[in-house]
Amino acid sequence: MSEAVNTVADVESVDEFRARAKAWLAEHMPPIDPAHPPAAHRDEERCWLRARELQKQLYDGGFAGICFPREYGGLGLDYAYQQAFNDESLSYEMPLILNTPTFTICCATLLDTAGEEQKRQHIAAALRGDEILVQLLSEPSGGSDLAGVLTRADRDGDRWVLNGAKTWSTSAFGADYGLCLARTNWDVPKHDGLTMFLVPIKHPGITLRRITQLNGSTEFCEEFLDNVDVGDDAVIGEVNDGWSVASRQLYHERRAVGMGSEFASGSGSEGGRSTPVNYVRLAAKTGQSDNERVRQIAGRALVHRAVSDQLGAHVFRSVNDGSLPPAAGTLLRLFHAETVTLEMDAGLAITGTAGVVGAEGEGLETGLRYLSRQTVCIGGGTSELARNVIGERVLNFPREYAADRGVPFNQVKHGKASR
Amino acid sequence: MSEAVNTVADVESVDEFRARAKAWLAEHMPPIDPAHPPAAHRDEERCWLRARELQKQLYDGGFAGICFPREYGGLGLDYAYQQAFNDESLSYEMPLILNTPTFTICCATLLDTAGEEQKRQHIAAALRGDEILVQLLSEPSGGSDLAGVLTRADRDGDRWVLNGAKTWSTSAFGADYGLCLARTNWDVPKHDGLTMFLVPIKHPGITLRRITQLNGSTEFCEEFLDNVDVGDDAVIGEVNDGWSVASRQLYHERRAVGMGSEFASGSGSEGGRSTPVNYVRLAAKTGQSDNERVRQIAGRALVHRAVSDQLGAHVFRSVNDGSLPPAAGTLLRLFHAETVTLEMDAGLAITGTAGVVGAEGEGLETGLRYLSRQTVCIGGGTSELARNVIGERVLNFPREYAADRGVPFNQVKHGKASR
Amino acid sequence: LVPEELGGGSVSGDGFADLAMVAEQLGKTVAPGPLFPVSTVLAALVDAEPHAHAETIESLVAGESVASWAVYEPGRGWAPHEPSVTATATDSGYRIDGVKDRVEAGGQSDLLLVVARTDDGARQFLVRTDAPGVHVEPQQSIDMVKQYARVQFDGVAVDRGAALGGAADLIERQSQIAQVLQCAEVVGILQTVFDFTVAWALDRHSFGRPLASYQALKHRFADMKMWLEACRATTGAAVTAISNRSADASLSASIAKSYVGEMATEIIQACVQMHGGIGVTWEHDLHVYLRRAALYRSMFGTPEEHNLRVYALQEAGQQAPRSA
Amino acid sequence: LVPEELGGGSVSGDGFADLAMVAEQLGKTVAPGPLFPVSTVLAALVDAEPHAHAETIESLVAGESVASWAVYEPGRGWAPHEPSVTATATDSGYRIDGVKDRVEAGGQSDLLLVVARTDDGARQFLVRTDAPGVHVEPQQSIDMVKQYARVQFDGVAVDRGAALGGAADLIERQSQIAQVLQCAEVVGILQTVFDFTVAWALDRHSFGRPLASYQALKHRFADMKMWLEACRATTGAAVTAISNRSADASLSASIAKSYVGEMATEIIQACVQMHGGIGVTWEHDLHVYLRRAALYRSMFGTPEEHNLRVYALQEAGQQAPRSA
Repeated sequence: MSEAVNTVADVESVDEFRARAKAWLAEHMPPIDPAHPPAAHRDEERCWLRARELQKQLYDGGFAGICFPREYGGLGLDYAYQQAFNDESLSYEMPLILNTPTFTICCATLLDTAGEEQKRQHIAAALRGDEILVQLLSEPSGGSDLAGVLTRADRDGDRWVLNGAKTWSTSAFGADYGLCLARTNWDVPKHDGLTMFLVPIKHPGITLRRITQLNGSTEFCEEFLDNVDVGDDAVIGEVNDGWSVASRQLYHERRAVGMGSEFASGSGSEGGRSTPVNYVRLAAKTGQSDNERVRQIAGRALVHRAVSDQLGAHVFRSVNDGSLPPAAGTLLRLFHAETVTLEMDAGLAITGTAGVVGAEGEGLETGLRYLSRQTVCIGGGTSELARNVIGERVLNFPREYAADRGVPFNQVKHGKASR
Repeated sequence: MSEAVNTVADVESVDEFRARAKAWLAEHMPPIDPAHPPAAHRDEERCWLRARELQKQLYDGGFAGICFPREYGGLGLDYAYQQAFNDESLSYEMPLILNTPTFTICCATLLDTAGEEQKRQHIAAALRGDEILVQLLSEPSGGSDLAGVLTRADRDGDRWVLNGAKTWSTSAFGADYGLCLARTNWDVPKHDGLTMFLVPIKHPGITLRRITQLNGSTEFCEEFLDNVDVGDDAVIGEVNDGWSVASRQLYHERRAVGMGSEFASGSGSEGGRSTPVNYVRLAAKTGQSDNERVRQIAGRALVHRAVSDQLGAHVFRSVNDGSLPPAAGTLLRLFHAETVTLEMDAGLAITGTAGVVGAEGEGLETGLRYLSRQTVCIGGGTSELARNVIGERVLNFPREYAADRGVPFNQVKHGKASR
Repeated sequence: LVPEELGGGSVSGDGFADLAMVAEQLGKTVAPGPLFPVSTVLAALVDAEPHAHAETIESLVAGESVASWAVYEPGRGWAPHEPSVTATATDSGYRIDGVKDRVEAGGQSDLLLVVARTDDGARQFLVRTDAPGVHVEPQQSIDMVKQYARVQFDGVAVDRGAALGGAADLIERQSQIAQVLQCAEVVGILQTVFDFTVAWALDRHSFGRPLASYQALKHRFADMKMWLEACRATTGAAVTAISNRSADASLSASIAKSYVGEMATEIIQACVQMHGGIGVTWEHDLHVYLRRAALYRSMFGTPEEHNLRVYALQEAGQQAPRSA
Repeated sequence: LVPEELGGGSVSGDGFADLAMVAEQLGKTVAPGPLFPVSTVLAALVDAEPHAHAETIESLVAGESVASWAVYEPGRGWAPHEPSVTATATDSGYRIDGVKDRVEAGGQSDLLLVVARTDDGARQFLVRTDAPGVHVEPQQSIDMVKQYARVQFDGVAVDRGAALGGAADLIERQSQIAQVLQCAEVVGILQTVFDFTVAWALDRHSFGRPLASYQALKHRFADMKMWLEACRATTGAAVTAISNRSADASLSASIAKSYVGEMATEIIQACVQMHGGIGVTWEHDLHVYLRRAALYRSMFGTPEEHNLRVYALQEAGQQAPRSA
């Protein structure tokens, strides 16, 4: 990026860029009310098609990939330009659901680890709105142990043949390619025998199944890989060095959550399911507007909700000025989970019987939400994993004892269910 | 005990025994109001002198050591006799503070592990009210790791010379002998080089210092052992097999807490500091009798308090009928700590500013109590240790990884502070 | 609950304890069926005028007809003694007007025992659901098995025999029974969920170690075990108090309902957490148990409502002149 | 807070932010001294009539005299706008009657700024503690350094110039300052206690492993780190809002006071737990920090009182016509 500043920023200042972006946005992008953004449900195919259209629009206008290098289809500008664009684009419809994982995780990782030809092909395609990328990391047997991959890739002539199962891949049904971690050597410790492949999701060997969550979302998928064959051009990084690539993905993921990423374009809300509870309305609906007990519970929830936002800004600043390490993004992940838990409990306590019997809109929605309370404590790494990360990478406490460290993977113990 | 039943119970039935005890108690022991028992503060010397007097009275009346064997000064009767005596003695002043640790832990352990002569001497003396026994287990460097003892006992001719420090010994200032665990071999793993000694507390080499707790109690002591010499007759069990003896102490301690012990005589309250918070009075004093928020917080505390008692009865029954293992006594330890924590928090929240500025009796006592909240979560093994015990000995989960297992003690790592 | 001459009987000689044990068994499978509503009505009929209602009792015991307790009212919390539905005396009996809701199995019931306000205070009335003026409408709930209904009474005429005697005591006892049968079922649910989650944690490996070997998880399980045994303890104490019709049965029932209500959903959510992603999907049964426990948390008094009752009882006890 | 011409000044150009930084430094040593009471009074004098009170301001800034805010009243919670102490207009000024308590450094103060009820609502009055009719009595507190007093006013006469202008806004701003300076000091306390507890956990070994290697403890520390950063975040946000006199300064101050009040004692108690037995004795300094944090939890509004304020502000915001 510092290179980019020297070659391009001389030409146009941030303010000039901002003015040009503002004019272009007004002319080309659909305006919205930022307080009530249109819902972009990640589990609906039409939302992904819409995002592709909007991205193509940005690309054609010359505002796609502001911080991606020019040789891969971007503008090669500094973060300040992206931030200016984010400010200006707040009141326009943007392809926000492409930010994560396509741009901030997948493309960012390709930039760090892929070959020249792979970058030219895939990053450019993503910036044009032609390709959506996802991660195929987790496995049904795996839980928090991402490197404990059982999906195998075997050499067959000059091809690789992948077999296994992946799960919890967000929006895979709408995607074109997936970064898929597979085991290529079983005789070495678990991190040393992995290779990262970029596999076409539409490959006939891939069967895709949506997972229905209690909150009704079908955003996540499970994929069964049955003799999926790819060539050497699908290998990202080196064979048996796939964990380095996966580590970059995790790094970019934490960074995207914790402090924002220069590869994200637009910073509004995706809208939809995550509307916070309106306690004042809930208290009124259940006839408890004047109940001090209820008001105190709700007030406490509002306080924690506000602190969650304040912590976000604080961590962002602190990571940027170096007073907290990048892993501090995990503090936000954990605080968010704790706050949502507190809010769901508050909602249930306030609503009482109306939360369990009655009609949606009269309180029952609170009880239904409560049923998927743990979603925020599980998704994107469990709260337990988050506490490990904070303990080990923010506080530098000793790492957890791993029984599989240095042990050839084919000698590592698994549960009955995973065999 | 089953032996005892065969030799003695034939002579006198439980009912006959109960009737005789009732008559004797009425004639010889001071009556009390069981709802307001006289406080027996464990940190006051006069209370220990009083306990010795009362114990002597029991012994002279033929009611001491009901379940201890006759050859060591007891009556050799079954637990049913002790329970009958407990019922009858509820409205009389009893030497309750002798129960733990003297009878239920120390004498019970001597019974299991000591030599014939040692039992004849010390159990008998304790039953006569002539000896009070305590445990010298914990060390300033030790925390939860009781076997990590640094106190050393070195052979000098036919004597043993002890040097080191012990701490958190309850009521050592009032005692005559202490069961003191010391290291006699440093070249073997930590459990294998320990020996248990019964040392006279009044030995000139022992310097005793009271520890002042935040709640004002000075019940606990720290002891510095400086060339304390004892003979072979002070060794309980075998040399280098002291951990077996300590394990029996821990077993008896857990049992005494969890399900009551046949070696305890009398079952009333020791009175004194542990009076529960009177929320109704507290709410009235702070002008909040009609505040629903305050009433709910207090009601919840009352519920948990009641469940704590109900859990006690349930665990007692379940350990007796075998549906829970003896280690389940630890459930009570943990529940008690959690309940007291909840009660202290409730008290603080209810009292508000009156809890931090003002006068004792008008709310300030609540704030002062809160300062020593963690006492219940630390004393007698921390809550963390209790969770380990429940996880490993009640649920049979895998044991915690111990870095010192099988390692010669002189190669085990310690913190700087303990070196 | 029901004496032998009326078709009932008991295995252990303690009818309510037997019923609680059945409820605990039901919890293991989150079974459907109107055990609770029928039991609550039976308890009232047997206590009030067993012989006047002998035929109804026999038919309910035999499972030939279904009855339910209509006690909750729209927009109001748990206040069984303060109905707003009215029963107005007429020449031949009473006219009942008003609305009840959250009536379990209301749509499946032949009979409802309705708590209504009369000039003499709250009383209970047996009303047939096919009587003119009774309108039953299903209500949604978070449980997928139990069904609830809103029932409207528009000038429903019942004869004098439909009114049960001993109002306040009866309502109190029915409340205790309804609350504590729920607790017993929840104990069955908790034991089941806890057991299969323990098995999962012992089997499932992460980083070459079983989940159960991680101290943070082991400690969570230790807490859960403690809470589970405490739920069992307080429920057992309440069952005994109700069986014995002890003076503190009402207090015991509130203590159990508050504690079990507070902890049960916590335990199940902790078990969901142990299962990871699969726990928040339709692909695992966990949510079925969670739904039932969350339903029961609130029905027949939330923990907060019972905490307020426990406080009020404590307050009343302290204000009473000290006996002895 | 105080402009340069009155003897004040600021390092960073943001007087309140500087003051908050000083407060945080004080927290590290749980220092004594009347910084807060004096600051709160100064804030009022400077905002009200700086030139009328120039002499008093200079003497306070120079440390030659001590002043404190008399705002709490016996038996009442945090209600700065609703005094029961009265100020009755007289020919020459006002007569003040009533009782204030929990006045910090009341026994050490030369001047008190007294919130009193007049016919025009609440106003504030500068009262000398040596004026006839002022009776100061020390009060006990759980803190071992800070001192508090109960102050009785029996017909205390003050002249017209003792009354400050701009009553409600002024009281509101003083409240914010008092609340958030406490938060800043608590952040300093928390950082200190957390740091030495981390050092202890890394050094102290149990079973041949440092305490810090036990997952259950490591997770507790992770929570503490998160809470600590959140306390820092919310305090920082409130300091900025107060410095800028933002429209949401009052809300921000309540949010910070509630959150810091709730979490600070939890963090310190968790640190006590990490230390084991020594943590609950007089032999370790932990209790000194815990006392201060527990004191501040309640002073100038408990978390519960501020939660109620935050709710009320939210409610008012929703009822206001939506300004789009």
